[in-house]
Amino acid sequence: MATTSRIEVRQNGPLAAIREFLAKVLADEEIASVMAVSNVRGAMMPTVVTDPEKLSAVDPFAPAFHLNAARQVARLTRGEMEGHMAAVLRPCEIRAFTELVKLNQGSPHNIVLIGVDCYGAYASRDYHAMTRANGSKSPDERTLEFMGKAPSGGLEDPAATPPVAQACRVCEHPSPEGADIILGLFGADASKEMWAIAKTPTGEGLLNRLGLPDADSLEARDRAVEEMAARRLAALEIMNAQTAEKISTPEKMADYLADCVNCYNCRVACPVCYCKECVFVTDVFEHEPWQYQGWARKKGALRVPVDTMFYHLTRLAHSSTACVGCGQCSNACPNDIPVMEMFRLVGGRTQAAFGYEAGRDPDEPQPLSVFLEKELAEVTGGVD
Amino acid sequence: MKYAYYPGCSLSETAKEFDVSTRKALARLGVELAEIPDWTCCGASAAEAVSELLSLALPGRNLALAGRELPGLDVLAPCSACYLNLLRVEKKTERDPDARRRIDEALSVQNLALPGTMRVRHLLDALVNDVGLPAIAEKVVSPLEGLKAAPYYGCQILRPYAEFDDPERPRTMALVLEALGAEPLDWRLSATCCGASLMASKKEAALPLVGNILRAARDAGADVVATVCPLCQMNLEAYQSEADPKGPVPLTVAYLPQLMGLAFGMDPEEVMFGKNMAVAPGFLAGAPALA
Amino acid sequence: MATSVKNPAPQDEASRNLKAIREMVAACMQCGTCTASCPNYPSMDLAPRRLWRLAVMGLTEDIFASRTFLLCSNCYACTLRCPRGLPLTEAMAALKRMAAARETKWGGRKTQFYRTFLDNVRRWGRVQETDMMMRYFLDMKDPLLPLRYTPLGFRLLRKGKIGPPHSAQSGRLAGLFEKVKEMEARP
Amino acid sequence: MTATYDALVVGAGVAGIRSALDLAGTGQKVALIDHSPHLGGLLVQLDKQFPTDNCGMCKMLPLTERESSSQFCMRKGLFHSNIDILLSTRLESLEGDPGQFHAVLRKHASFVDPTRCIGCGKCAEVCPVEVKSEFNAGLEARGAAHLPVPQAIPNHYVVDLDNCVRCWRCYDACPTKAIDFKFAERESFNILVADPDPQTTADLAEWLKKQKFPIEGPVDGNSVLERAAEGKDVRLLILDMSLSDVSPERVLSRCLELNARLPVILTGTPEQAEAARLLEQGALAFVEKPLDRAKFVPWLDKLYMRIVSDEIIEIDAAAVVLAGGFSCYDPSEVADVLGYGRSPGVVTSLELERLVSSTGPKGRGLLRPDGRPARRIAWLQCVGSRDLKKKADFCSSICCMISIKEANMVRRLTAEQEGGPAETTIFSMDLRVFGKPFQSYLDEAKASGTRFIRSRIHSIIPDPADPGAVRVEYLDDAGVLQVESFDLFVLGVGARPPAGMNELARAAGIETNEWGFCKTMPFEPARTSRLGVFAAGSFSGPRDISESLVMADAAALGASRLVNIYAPLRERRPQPEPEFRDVTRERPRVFVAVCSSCPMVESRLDTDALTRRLRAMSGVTGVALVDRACTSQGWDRIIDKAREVDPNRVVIGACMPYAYVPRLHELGKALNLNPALMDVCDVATLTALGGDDGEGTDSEVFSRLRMSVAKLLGADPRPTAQARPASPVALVAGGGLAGLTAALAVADHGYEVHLVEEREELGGLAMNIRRTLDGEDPVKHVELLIDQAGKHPNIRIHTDSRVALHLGRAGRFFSVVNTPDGPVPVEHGAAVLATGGVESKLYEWGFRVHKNVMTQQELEQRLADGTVDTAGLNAVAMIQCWRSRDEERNYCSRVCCQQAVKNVLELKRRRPELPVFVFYRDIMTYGFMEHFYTEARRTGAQFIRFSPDNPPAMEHRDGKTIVSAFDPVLGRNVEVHADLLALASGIEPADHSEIAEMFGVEMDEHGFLKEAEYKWRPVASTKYGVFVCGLAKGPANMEESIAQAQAAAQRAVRMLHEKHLASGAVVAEVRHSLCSLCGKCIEVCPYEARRLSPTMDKIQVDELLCQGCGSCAAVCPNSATILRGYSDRQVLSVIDAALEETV
Repeated sequence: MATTSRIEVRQNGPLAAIREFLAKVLADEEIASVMAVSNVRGAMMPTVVTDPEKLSAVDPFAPAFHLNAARQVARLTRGEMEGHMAAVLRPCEIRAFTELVKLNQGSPHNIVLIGVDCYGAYASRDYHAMTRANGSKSPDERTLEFMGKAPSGGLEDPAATPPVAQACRVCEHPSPEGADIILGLFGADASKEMWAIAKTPTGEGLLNRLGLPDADSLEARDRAVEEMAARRLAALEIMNAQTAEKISTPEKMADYLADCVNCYNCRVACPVCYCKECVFVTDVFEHEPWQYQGWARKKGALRVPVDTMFYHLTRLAHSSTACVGCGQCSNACPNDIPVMEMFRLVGGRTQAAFGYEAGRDPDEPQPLSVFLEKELAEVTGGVD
Repeated sequence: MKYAYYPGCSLSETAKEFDVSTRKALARLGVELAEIPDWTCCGASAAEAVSELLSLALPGRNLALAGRELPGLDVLAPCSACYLNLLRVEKKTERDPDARRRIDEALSVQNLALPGTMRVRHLLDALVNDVGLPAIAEKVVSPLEGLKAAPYYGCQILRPYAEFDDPERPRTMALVLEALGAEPLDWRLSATCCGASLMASKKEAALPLVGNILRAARDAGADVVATVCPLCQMNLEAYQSEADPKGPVPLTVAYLPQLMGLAFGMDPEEVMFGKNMAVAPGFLAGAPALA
Repeated sequence: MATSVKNPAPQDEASRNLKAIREMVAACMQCGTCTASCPNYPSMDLAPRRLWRLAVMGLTEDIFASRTFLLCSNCYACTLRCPRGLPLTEAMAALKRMAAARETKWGGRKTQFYRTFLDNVRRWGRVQETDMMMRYFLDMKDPLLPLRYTPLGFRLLRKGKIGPPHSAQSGRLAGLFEKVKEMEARP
Repeated sequence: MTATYDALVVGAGVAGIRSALDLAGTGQKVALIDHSPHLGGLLVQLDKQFPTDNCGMCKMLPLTERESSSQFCMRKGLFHSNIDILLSTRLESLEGDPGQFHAVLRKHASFVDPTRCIGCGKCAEVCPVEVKSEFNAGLEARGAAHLPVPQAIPNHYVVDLDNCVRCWRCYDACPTKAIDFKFAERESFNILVADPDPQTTADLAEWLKKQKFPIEGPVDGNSVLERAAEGKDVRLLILDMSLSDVSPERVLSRCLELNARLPVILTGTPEQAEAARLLEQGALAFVEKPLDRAKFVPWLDKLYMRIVSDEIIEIDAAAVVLAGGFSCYDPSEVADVLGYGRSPGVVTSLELERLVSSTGPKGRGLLRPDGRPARRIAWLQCVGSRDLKKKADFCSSICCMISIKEANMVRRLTAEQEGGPAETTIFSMDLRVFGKPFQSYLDEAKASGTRFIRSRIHSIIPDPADPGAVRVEYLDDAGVLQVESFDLFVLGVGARPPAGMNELARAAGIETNEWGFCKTMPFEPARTSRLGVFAAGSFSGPRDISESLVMADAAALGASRLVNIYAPLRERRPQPEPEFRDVTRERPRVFVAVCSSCPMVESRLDTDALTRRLRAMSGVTGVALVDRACTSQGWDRIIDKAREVDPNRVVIGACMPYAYVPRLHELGKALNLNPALMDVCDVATLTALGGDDGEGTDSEVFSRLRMSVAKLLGADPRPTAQARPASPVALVAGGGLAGLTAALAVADHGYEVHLVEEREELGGLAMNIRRTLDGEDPVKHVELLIDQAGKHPNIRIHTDSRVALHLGRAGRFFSVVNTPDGPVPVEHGAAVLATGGVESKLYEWGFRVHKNVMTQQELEQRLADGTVDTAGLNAVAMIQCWRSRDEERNYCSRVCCQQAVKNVLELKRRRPELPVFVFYRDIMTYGFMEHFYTEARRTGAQFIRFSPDNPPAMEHRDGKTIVSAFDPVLGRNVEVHADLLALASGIEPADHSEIAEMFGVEMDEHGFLKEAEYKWRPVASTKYGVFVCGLAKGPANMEESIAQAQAAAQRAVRMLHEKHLASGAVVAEVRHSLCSLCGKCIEVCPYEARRLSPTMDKIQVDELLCQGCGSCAAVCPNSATILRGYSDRQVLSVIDAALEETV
């Protein structure tokens, strides 16, 4: 796309610049609201902002990622809308939203996706510990501190205190490729400038109307993105190898999931788990007392809650083709089960089997909704 | 068993050995041959190329003679071309009364007319269907054991009228050879054309055909190619060095009744092997029956 | 061969004479079985399939300019295999006859062999092969031709397979030949 | 006893099955017989069909009765309560008149009791016989005891007595004593010998001692007569021709008078020629004397087995449908040079189908005879077709497409091989791709790499250089002789009348046509020469599946029309719709009945323990062991026991679930319980398969029964909703030949029909045709139809009218017809669209500019009305495929070649010497029309082939048209100066956009109305309840249009017949409260039964379209979509039950 603009950062720093930029966006006649993470009562949560004044609390660069907002965006766009909403999202949120659009859960028509170059975020637990330990710093200060440390990649070292979340350390998609406009940080000196890069005609139209100065070369950013992706892919490979070993047999997998209490938080946190009501809370799994007795009789000792493994396998079956690797499942687990690791491994392999990549392309049909005669030749032996 | 015998021109000149061996072999089988008196040329393949009526009237004359002089007998012709020419008269007049009328009109200059019914037979037909294989086997005194014989039928006894054998994959001669104790070969060119009279008129067209046949017979391991047609015999025996210059030694080519004679214990000279133009050295001495 | 055929099947005399042959092969569907079955196809200048096409279209001159039909050795393979059941070998013979008639009228030696042969039959009643070949060589007026058959001649002679003519049936067929000629001359 | 049916269908191939289903679907009782021991005819051997390259037979499932059969694959079998299937059965005679036929059937014994056979295969293992397997096209051997096809359900072994060597090993090997050669009954099989020579009797007594046949004799003629008169028990009479006191003829006739079925064997010397006459009079056989013990004894013993085991079945039927199919030409039956039978690398197309099939001969596959992979495969078309020498002056119509399909299959199968897919080459003359989707199929095959060579290979010989391969020579288009080698050479064998055609024709009293196929009547393509007897499928000529099914529907329509006329003569009791008690609020009470007579149950099962364990199951309130559940007494015992327990769920453990399922209805009535709450569980197979010692059988059987119990415990007890009957009215749009035919056919069934025609006159395009190729007068026929329609009490004709509104769904449509007299509302259950096509008129090549240029149809008319005078013509040119089969209209118009041939013949009839030139691409005179093409060629008309990239050029000069084109055979250009040029302009669809939108049906890429499925549902549109036929659906000649119209009428009648538009019990439903509307289920539904509601807030399921396949339920992540009768809970607990016994 042709349009790349420069967002000048003056002495008030990058947050002020981005708020100013979003104010311009909100002022655009087509845009009715801006959705972005804001400081709401001390917590960093997505907000839909219509009052320019309220943009002062917006902080899309905050290293906190309490929920993947794709579900909220989907809900907000499903059905009639007045005007357009500009949503500032992380790459994995955009990719999850793309999946939800394919599943008819949201609509891409009345939304402008503004993706931020994403250095990652802390796991919620770490973020809270940090805020508790460091209460004196303002949220803005914390963000700026993070923006200072992140570009070196040092926060991706597990030894960092704290490092960014495991999911972010293995995220090979730091650049929000599916956005209409990318808020470019990578390779930029955030104290001087950022970039607004239009990726779609919609983005280009909006950006042109904002009247920002043109940017120079984006070479530095391209280089930075490439380096990050390579680094993270390497980390991903190591993680996958380790996970594969951990869940290589049903027995080992049961060990892996031993701490699961069937709270289903991972499912609630998952942006692409889109069912209105999960089958695991429907009558299907309302077992009769005699059934429990029977199972207990058979095994001698029956772990309750039951169906734990079944639950995770089912979720892998249902969602691994759409998994974008945002890591919210692990983030939500009260017992620190590495759910994300399992999904990235299985999801990666299932998606590869169908030549599919979740969130890559809104026009790419989901694997199970199409039937190709020659797919899965390694399973069918190429004979149908 | 008695036939009106039509030897044809070749058998009375260049293919005397065919005539002699046929007569002797059939005599041994108790078959009587009464030569049609005063027979004349059937027109060969030339008459048809000049005059249709002549191509019917020439063989017609011989059938008329047979009908008058040897009434009731089937006409036996060993030569393929003669057989076809005579048979064509039989077939054409069967379904075309006008053809009969025209032939009769032409023959009327010699006070001849076609007989009411005609039955033209080929030597092989008579051997297999009248004499029968058991009767042939019965007369064998020196079985041609171990002799690999490639039956060569040529064309005109098989086509266009498939009277007694499969026109593409004939087998009657193989059966006779088998009855003689020889080992008939199943080879692919047993019913393909040898070039026939093209050898005289367009030699360069006929030579490759002969070459193919000789090579195929050799490849199949033949000790002898058995024929039932003077033209086939001549083409296959007389042009070996020209058609297949690479062929190592002459490949023996012999008339079927000559081989019958040998199996019936006759001396090779009795069936005129001396007239054959391609006899591999040692052929007559090789197989026990031929010793 | 000309590049284009104008008005195939013209109504001239020559092509009218082809009528019988055209009728013989009219049902041809040009499948090519005849050509592929023909042992002499490699020596032919026109594929039989194309020859029949020319006949159907009445292109007489093209047909008689070729020697394809003279190379027919009467093996009947095409007749046997033609899926339409057409009498192709007979049609070849008919072309030979037409050619012979044309040559009798306008000269030419393509069909000389057949004519010499029949002349021999007419003269002797039974074919006298030595006499026939000698005359053929003479008729062909080709000094080199006999040489091609000389070795064979010696071998035949040596084997006692050829000799002077027998005269027993000599002239026996002259009347028949005359009668046939007379009958064929009728309109 | 004589059973009474509405219709008898002879031949249970795909067409017979279709006809039977058609008739059964409109409530008629059908006897479906086939001479072979399996259903499905030729199709059991073919895995894939063109042009979809898959099987697709399941697309016919909507025609079956799903509630009672849980049927899922049509290749496996057929289950319908209105259809009685008799296999190994032949029609022996057919007496009587339409409405009251009396048929005698002979059912050949299989010697295997299907109720006992457990399919273990031990009999086949021990059978020493090796004969060619019919199923694998002779590529594999089978025993006399064998399984006819591997995939049938139920599937029993049979003994083929003709090939049996009487070693009895199978008898000994059968673990369930299912094989019965009637050894014991021999002792009561009295053989009477009437032979003056006492030695005969003595010999027979000696020879047959071992068999213990009671032999009596010698007796003289008078005593035979006495005994016959006394009714003494004689089972077989051996009658010698030398009998002197009474003539053998008299003995025979008298004996047969008294007992028509008495088997009489004649003996005598060969010279006793009168035997032949006696055979005609009813003697069974003639045996030459002296009797040869080695031959006579086995022969007599087999004869005995036939006599006591074969059944003669007599039935009454109102109508008969013959669906005898066709057989494949056997290239070995005549002398041939194609190497078939000599070179193992030469195979028939049927054999190739088997070679590439997963159930093909073991160890073969797509290999050369020497075991190397076949990489070069060629097909030769027209083997046994279009060959006067083989008495086949017809085109088999299907082989071109079959070969293309096989090439596709081969390429797909070998795609992964090193070097990519195998090379595929098809040798043909004309490529007859005349079906609507066929041209694009051919184009695709060309694009995918299959080579097409125009040549008819005459001989195939072993490759001298490579013994595993074969070599061919052919002329290429340039006239150059090519030599090529192939690893496999496939002979595209043509169609021939079915084996036994003469006997069938004689038995059915029908005439055959010149080529031995069934003769049919002009404009009545499904009618045979005998009134009341109809021809379905390929019985009257080779056809592909699509057209065979059309013919099957048309034949069924003919039969049902007849049944309908005679219905008042027959007692027809409508079955009252049963209503069952509502057990929704009851706690589940399961009753389990286990048959204790299944062959192995007693020896291998601890029945007490089983009963105990079952009783211990939660929800099980009663368990009973029942003796011989398959008999009616056994069944009564089940009912009695069940009454005691008063269950609301019933499990029956027995053999053969498919046999019991229909009987559950009975039980349902007796217990006032919905059969959906019952299940039959196969325990017989399990007991048999449990290894030789029966190890593990107990737990296997228990586990299986437990699964059934679990399934029923989770079953949804809610009664299925009752639906309203269909409106008994049909709307037919289009008043041409197809519309009129369809309207009359529906109206004859007693339903009201509204026939809507846009124009002021009925008749359509057919009124422009003067004569058909067969010489019939179409106008007269159409005028007759118009007259009949006008007088028909059930038909309302609206001319100058249009359908203005169309709403609703199958069974309940509402339309408004705008007539000159104002709008007419019509409530109707079905619609038939016969809105026709047009002869395309494209204004190029001088059409409408030069008056000597016209369409073929105009030429026909102008020849008829004299405005073209042949006397003034010097030459006529015709150009075929004018705008057909090109990018723009990529289909063959199929009628134009027929039309051209017709015009050629007419021109030549009038002026034999008139030069006529036809420029063509492929002459599409498929089927018996080939004969007319041969005729046209014979008249001397010249056919000049052109290729689409070098079409004929044209020039107009001095009132003449000069057409020039390259003649590939001549190798040069041909220039024709024609006085008249006829263009084969082809068939184009009428403008259907309005009607398509109105009726909600789709159009295909050419603008014709689209079939729901080209192959299997050829007259169904994409909307349920709306049918298409005639030119509206695609190019067709008149006979084809008529057949399609009748087929469409048949489908409509079936729809109108629905008393309740209920769907099967197993249909999907959506639990809207759980549904996230992701739409995955819509995408995966193969029957297009799902859609998003117009308000966009619900996924809707059309219960009539839904076939219960479960794809939606599988794709739905949270079971918002469920399959009625297969809830998750149910399935999970069934799995649970299955795993219970495992560790």
